[in-house]
Amino acid sequence: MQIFHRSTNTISRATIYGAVFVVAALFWAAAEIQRSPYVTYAGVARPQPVPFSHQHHVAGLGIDCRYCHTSVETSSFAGIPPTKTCMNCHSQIWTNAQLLEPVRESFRSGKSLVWNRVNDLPDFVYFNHSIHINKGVGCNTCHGPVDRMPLMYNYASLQMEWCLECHRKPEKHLRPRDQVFNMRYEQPSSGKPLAMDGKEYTDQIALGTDLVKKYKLRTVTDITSCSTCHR
Amino acid sequence: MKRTGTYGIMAEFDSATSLMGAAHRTREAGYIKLDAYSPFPIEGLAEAIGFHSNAVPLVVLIGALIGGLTGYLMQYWISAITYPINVGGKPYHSWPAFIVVTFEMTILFGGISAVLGMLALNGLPMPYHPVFNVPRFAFATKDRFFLIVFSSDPKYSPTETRRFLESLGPRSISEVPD
Amino acid sequence: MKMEEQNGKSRREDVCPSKKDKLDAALDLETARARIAATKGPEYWRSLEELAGSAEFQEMVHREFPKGASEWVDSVSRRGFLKLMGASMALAGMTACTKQPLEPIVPYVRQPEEVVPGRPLFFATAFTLSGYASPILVESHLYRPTKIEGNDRHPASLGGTDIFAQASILGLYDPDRSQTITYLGDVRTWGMFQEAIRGPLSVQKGLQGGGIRILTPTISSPTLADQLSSLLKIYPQAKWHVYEPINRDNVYEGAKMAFGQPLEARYDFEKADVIVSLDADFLYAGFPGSTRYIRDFAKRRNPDSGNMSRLYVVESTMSSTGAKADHRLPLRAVDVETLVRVLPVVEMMNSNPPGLNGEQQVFAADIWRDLQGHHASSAVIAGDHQPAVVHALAHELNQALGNVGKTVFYTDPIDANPVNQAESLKDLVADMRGGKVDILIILGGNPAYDAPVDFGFADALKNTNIPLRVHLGLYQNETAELCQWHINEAHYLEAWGDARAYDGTVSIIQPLIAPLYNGKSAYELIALLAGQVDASGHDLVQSYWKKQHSGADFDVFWRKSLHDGWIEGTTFAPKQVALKTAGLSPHPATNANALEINFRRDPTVHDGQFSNNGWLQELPKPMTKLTWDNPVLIGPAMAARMGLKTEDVVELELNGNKVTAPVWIQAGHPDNSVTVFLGYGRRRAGRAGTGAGFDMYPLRSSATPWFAGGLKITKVGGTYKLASTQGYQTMDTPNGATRPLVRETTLEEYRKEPNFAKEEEPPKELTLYKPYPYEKEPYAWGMAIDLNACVGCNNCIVACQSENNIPVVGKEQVVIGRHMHWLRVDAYYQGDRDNPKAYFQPVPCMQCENAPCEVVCPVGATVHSTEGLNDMTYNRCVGTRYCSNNCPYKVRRFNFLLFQDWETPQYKMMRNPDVTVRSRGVMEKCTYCVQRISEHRIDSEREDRKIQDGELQTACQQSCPANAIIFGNINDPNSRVSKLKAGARNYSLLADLNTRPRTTYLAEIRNPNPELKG
Amino acid sequence: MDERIQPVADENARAPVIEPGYSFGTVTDKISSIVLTRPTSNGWFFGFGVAFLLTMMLLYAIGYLFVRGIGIWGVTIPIGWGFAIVNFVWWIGIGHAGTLISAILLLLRQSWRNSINRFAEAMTLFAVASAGIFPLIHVGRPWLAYWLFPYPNTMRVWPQFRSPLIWDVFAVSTYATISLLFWFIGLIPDLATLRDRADSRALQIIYGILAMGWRGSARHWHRYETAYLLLAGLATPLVLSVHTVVSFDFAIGIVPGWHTTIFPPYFVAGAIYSGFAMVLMLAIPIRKIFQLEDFITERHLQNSAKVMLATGLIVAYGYIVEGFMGWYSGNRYDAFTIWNRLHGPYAFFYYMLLLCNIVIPQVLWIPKLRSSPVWLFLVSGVVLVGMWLERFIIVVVSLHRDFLTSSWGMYYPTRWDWMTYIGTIGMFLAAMFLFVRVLPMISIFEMRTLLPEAEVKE
Repeated sequence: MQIFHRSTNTISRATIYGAVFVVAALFWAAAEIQRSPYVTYAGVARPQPVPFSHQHHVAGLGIDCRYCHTSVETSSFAGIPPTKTCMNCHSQIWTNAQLLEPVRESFRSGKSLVWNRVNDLPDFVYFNHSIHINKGVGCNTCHGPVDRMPLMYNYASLQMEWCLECHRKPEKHLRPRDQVFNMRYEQPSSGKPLAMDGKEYTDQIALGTDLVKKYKLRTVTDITSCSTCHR
Repeated sequence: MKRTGTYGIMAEFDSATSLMGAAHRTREAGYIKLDAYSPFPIEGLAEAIGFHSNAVPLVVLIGALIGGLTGYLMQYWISAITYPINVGGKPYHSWPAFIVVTFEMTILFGGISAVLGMLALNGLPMPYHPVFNVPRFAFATKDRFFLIVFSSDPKYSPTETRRFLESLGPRSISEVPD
Repeated sequence: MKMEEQNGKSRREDVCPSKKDKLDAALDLETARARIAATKGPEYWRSLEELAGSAEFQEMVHREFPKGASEWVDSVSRRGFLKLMGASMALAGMTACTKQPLEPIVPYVRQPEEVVPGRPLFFATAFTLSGYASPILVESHLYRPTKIEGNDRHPASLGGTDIFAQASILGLYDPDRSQTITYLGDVRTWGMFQEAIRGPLSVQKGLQGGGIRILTPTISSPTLADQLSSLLKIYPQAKWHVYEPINRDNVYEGAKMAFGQPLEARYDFEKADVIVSLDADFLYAGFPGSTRYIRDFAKRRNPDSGNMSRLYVVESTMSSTGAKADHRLPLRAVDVETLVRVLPVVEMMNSNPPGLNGEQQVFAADIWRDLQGHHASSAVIAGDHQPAVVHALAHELNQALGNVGKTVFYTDPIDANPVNQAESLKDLVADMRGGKVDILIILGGNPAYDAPVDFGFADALKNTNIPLRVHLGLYQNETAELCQWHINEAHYLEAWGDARAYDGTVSIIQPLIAPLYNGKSAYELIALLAGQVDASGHDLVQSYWKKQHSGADFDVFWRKSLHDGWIEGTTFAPKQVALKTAGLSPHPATNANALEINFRRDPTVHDGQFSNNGWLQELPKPMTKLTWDNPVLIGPAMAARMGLKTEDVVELELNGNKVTAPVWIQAGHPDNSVTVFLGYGRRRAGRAGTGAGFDMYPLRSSATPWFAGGLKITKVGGTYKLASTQGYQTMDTPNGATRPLVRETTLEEYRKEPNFAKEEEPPKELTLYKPYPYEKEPYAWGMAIDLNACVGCNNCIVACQSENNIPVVGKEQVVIGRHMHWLRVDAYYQGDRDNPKAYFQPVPCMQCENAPCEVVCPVGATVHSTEGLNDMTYNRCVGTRYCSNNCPYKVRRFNFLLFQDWETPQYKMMRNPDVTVRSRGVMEKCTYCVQRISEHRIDSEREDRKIQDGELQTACQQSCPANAIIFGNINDPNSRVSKLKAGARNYSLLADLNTRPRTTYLAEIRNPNPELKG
Repeated sequence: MDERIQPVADENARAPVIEPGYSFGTVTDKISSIVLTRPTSNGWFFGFGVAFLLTMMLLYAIGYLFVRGIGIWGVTIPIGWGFAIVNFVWWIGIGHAGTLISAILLLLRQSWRNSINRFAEAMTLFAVASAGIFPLIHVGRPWLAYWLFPYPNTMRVWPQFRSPLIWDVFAVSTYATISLLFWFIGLIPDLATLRDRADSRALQIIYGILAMGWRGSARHWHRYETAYLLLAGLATPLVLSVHTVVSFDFAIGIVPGWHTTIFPPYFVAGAIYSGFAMVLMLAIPIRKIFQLEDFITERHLQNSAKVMLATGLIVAYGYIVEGFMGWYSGNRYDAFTIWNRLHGPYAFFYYMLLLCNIVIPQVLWIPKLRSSPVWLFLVSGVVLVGMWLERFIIVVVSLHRDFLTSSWGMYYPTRWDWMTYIGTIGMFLAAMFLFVRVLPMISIFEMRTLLPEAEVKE
């Protein structure tokens, strides 16, 4: 006897092929979520006690990164400014701006401001600012256009694949040391060549390859060894 | 298959031997579009109804080759190209260590393509099929043997074919509605 | 607080290996202190609901490697807590979510200019044990002391430390430390205490302080001594008593016998060709000057130098010093005197002197012959636990051999008040019972637990109603229990002070951190008694030295002293002393065949003051490799006679007092004698120490503090599980074969066959594939461990534990074999079990070039770095434990349970921020301190230079007093390690497996007396 | 209907593979009725209940393991692997018999396989499932076990293909997949039979879906047989490879007692040995309970017994070679490992192993016992214990005393080890119970081919 209706033939085949696509879709979705800002916070500004604007201070006032991030050239940790640093100016200007009350309060009471960390690596990753600065990695190579950020957010995903991107091809990102803190630095192009050691560079790879030699970068195998970042 | 009222005419036999004979005689009678149903595989029956080509082995071969290749290349790419790491002083391309996975992948892909290939070529799954409209066909999975001449057969005619099949001494004859 | 902290401090940047820091919430001392304040020791373990609410818990759930770590010892609470933690871990897994929670970041308000976040500072200070100062440098991350190193410029350290100094960092952060002042158990303030004693003191004014008694441990601090003496001027009738269970009464009495005055002997083992130790364990931590002695001794043990010294050891129990001896004689403590007395005449004797058998007599004769041959270049050293007369005899011998002034020097005792401590305490108890005491001030120490049993000190404290009993201490211990007032003492890393090293040199003790619990130091308490209310430790110490060093340049002097870690010109000059040649009356002899019991300080918890230090509790004792316990040691012969097996429980009875404890059969222990260790069986130590081991003080009387005859020992049946980290202590396998793990020979043989240690290593060409070209790399790290220099002091283990955030797992885990030490020191006994040869072999990760562990890791969590390091990536490890199975050296350690403490705020502050804190289910192992390597590599690259040889030291190497561990770049042919590896003695462990270890050993060479036919 | 009773002509007078007196109809009815009869017997419910409870115990043990960590087991340093791996190897080994019977014997045209291959394959599947649990839960961080599979990830890191554990992952998952397909393909025609026999609509639909509309067309049968044969051809090297790979887990290691080239053959032999033991332990009660003595005849028991005897001897040879090599290699570590097995703290288990695996099974030389269900059942039980002990000796006793005497240790399983082990046995049985209830435990269509009337007479 006939148990099934004619249509079941189509249905059954559809389900079988469908299943394949559904599973594939699920995997794709999972991968996307892992890389999405939801997980990485990339591009997401975080709540802060004071809405500090890098745009205003860096682009507007032209303050150098190192004025606040003092240890970036000498230490693993770039350092975030003590309240004192803010008060250097704000004891003079905007002295009664409501926005800055937490800062003044902290200075009065001696209780630290508690910020939310923006570029936050997992605790099993050991990153060292000083060596990256020293090898010619620009601030905005990783931190992005900080001078265009009214509120600070992390520019990159800070995931391992992102780190490896540069550790495997450093020449694609290096710049001369004197350009490291230049927020508006552009990679050399035929339109905008860059001169270094009496040589004209019109493309990044050429420049990068020379910088790799000049700054004595360790080999790619060296800087992709696990213990370079994990201990 | 063009839609006529009937799908074909089916004759029921009660032994493999008689089905076999019937199949041969039907072919000799010049029918080409026919099929036989049995509760277990009968050697030679397929040939008897004029079925020769069988693509399954080829499918399996291709599947197995793809599997093996995928297996080895994946390992080579991972260990020697995308992230070469010194593991216990072994070379990046440690081919002897890659053999096992290559082998397993060959088998896996081969096996899967054997099954899927067979089902696909058989047009399965096909829960609905006209022959099921014949109540007695339920015995095709027990102890009865069936021979069907499709209405799509050029020599097919409701009366002629029926008469011919009756001449084969079947247990019963039934028209299979489409 | 951060400001006032650095006041008057000076740092040691120049020796500072640069360090990286991750600024996190736990770094904010304020927060931490607030957290601590909120949590009381016993009820510290918070309920699940509470914890689940807390931010940390949420963090943990989401975080794969939560912050915080520590050891865990209180099994009960651990169980509860682990379940909870496990749950969170599992949860973290289910979601497999690596999303980071918002993490606060807390800047200074005003950043001290000397601070560079991410780079540690190093401060010089000193750790004291029984008054003797070990000069140290303390690594400080944003004013959190995290690691102790030796003070490489101080003559008493030369960079080395001892286990007690190393472990003291854990003591600082011990959550069980007494955290407040109490009166009859209720919380009080310093102010209230000041109030409380004002009245009684003014009363005492009238009595000239007749009722004031001050009991202190040995004090070498010039400042404190000065304070006390001026206090005694204010109260002329007051008395200052001194007592410590591990005291040097015998030393001083012996000196009095010999020279009529209390003196200390100092030795120069670098100049000594022949050393005779009369039961002196001078190569182990706790022996005054041991750190320096080890260095000097090791220098002369290099067979290639051509003038290797020879060590004779006569000892009453197996010690690490005995293990290094060229000739060792196990001898009951009581017979040592006889042996010394007969030395000069032994060759003329034709019959055995009483107490010595033929073999022992021959041994004596050999010693004497050898000593005769080395006039003015030998040294005879007597152990602190040998009676005074033995010390006197030793002095006589050294005099006769012309060693004085050459290898032996006499100086004033560093003890500011070198009275006979037993007598001193006895008087005090007499006064207490006589009702003469109105105010009893106990400055540290724990007499209620460790006073001689016959004094009944605890009983006196309890039952004679002394109106005012004050106890100052780090813990609410057995003594605090019996005093109305307890004042929580400031840890030495929290307070100002000063102390003398074994050579008299004074070190200023400067605090590394403001007192976590607002503890008070002895200085401040004494100052209060002397009427200086609220005098700060800093001012007290400084003003004293102002007196010593008046002058305009005081600030310079002060800063320099702090910076260097010692005060110029305070070293004791050797004294010219005349020997009183009066015949020395023999020590009252116990009957020769009576069963002897020896009382020794425990190798790791000392007299009991370190009972609650998990690192020391779990540190394997050098000879038994036992942790967490103190069994009775007996010799194999005696064990056989009595039918005793290790772990059998026995009852010890000594003049009426009884103690039951398990036995441990110790190869090399003298027959007819047992050894017990003090310092265990604490009732109020804390979650680590309480209840561990067995209290032996009840057997110890003032008459026989170190050894006694007439012990009765009976088997009471039953057994007691002991936790040894080394199950099998010989290289002989039960099937009669021997494995060449420690390669050893005599100096003579070595000269004949220098390459004896080189096992047939498979040739490098013997391979199917091209080996990795390490020689092309700028660096290839390697290590050489000199088995001749190593004296098994275990210092490296603690240093490693401290540097690498290694947890403590607790006894029941050690029993199953789950201890976590990355670096272990194997002890092997070979030959005659009654007097075996003993060897030490430190075993870190071998960093094999053909690492068997790496090949089998399915996820590549352990792979090779280009510099030849066997990297271990904890966060990639899934925990198959295959690597450990396949590691022939078994140096890998696995977090079977959650061994780390994520919660205790104190421990968060202690952690080394440069090393990942490992979670449950993760494999871990020695990495040659890869964090230090990267820091140095980065610094050197920034300065565009190569890492200099010797600039980069692993933690174990840095703290090794013997310089037995040498680490460096083997690609540089001139590095020390390359030179050593090129030497004849160099061999690799299990070389036949072709693992090509980067860590290799220098074979051990003994220097027995060629004439000696024994 | 009238049935022409005639005895099956059996080539050389051995016991028949199917007793005389059966027709297509009776065979079909007898086997399918086992599945289709309602209501289900209380005996079944009781047996399934017990097995189910054990499965719950397994879940509890695993749950607690995830909460507390691997430390609740007896594993330690140096014995990093304990019960988990022992059980894993044991179960995987048992699985092998199924594939062997259905694939290898098919290739060898052993018609007698037709009546036992179905539930032997089911047994394989369930054994592999039980085995598969252990590698997953024995890792320190089971929630990360998926890192063993190569999948693109944000860390850009991949598995390490030199590790035998990765080989395991591929071998075992391939094995599981292929066994499942093979089993299912074999089921399709019988599912069709059930579809057409089932009286309730629900069953018709369920079996109908599973049968995929099988209608026994000659064309289909033709392709079907080719595919089935090819699958068998692929499964044969596969089954040999699987236990070879499992043996690599040890052979690749340098631990004395592991590092030996004889492992692959002697692991495979051992696997088949224990596999057939399990088949018999299942077949004997089943044929009794469901009165299938006519289909699973003395012949089947005899043949299985002979296979066990043969593989048992191969295993014995393996032990001998191990001992000989230990001595002959002159390697001090290997020599000691052998000594340690014979005299060490675990010597008792080694002697038990010799007794169970070598001495006792020799009774199978006696034809009488070989055909006695009771004896076979007992001997099979003994062999299963013996093979478990063999893995225990290999894993634990090799590890507990390796190179450095200083790091020797002892292994003591905890109650959690036992609960997990027994739990998997429960899970295995529960699955078996369900199987015999809802699926034909004997391949109906293959039984039909054994009947005399199946022969086409020209």
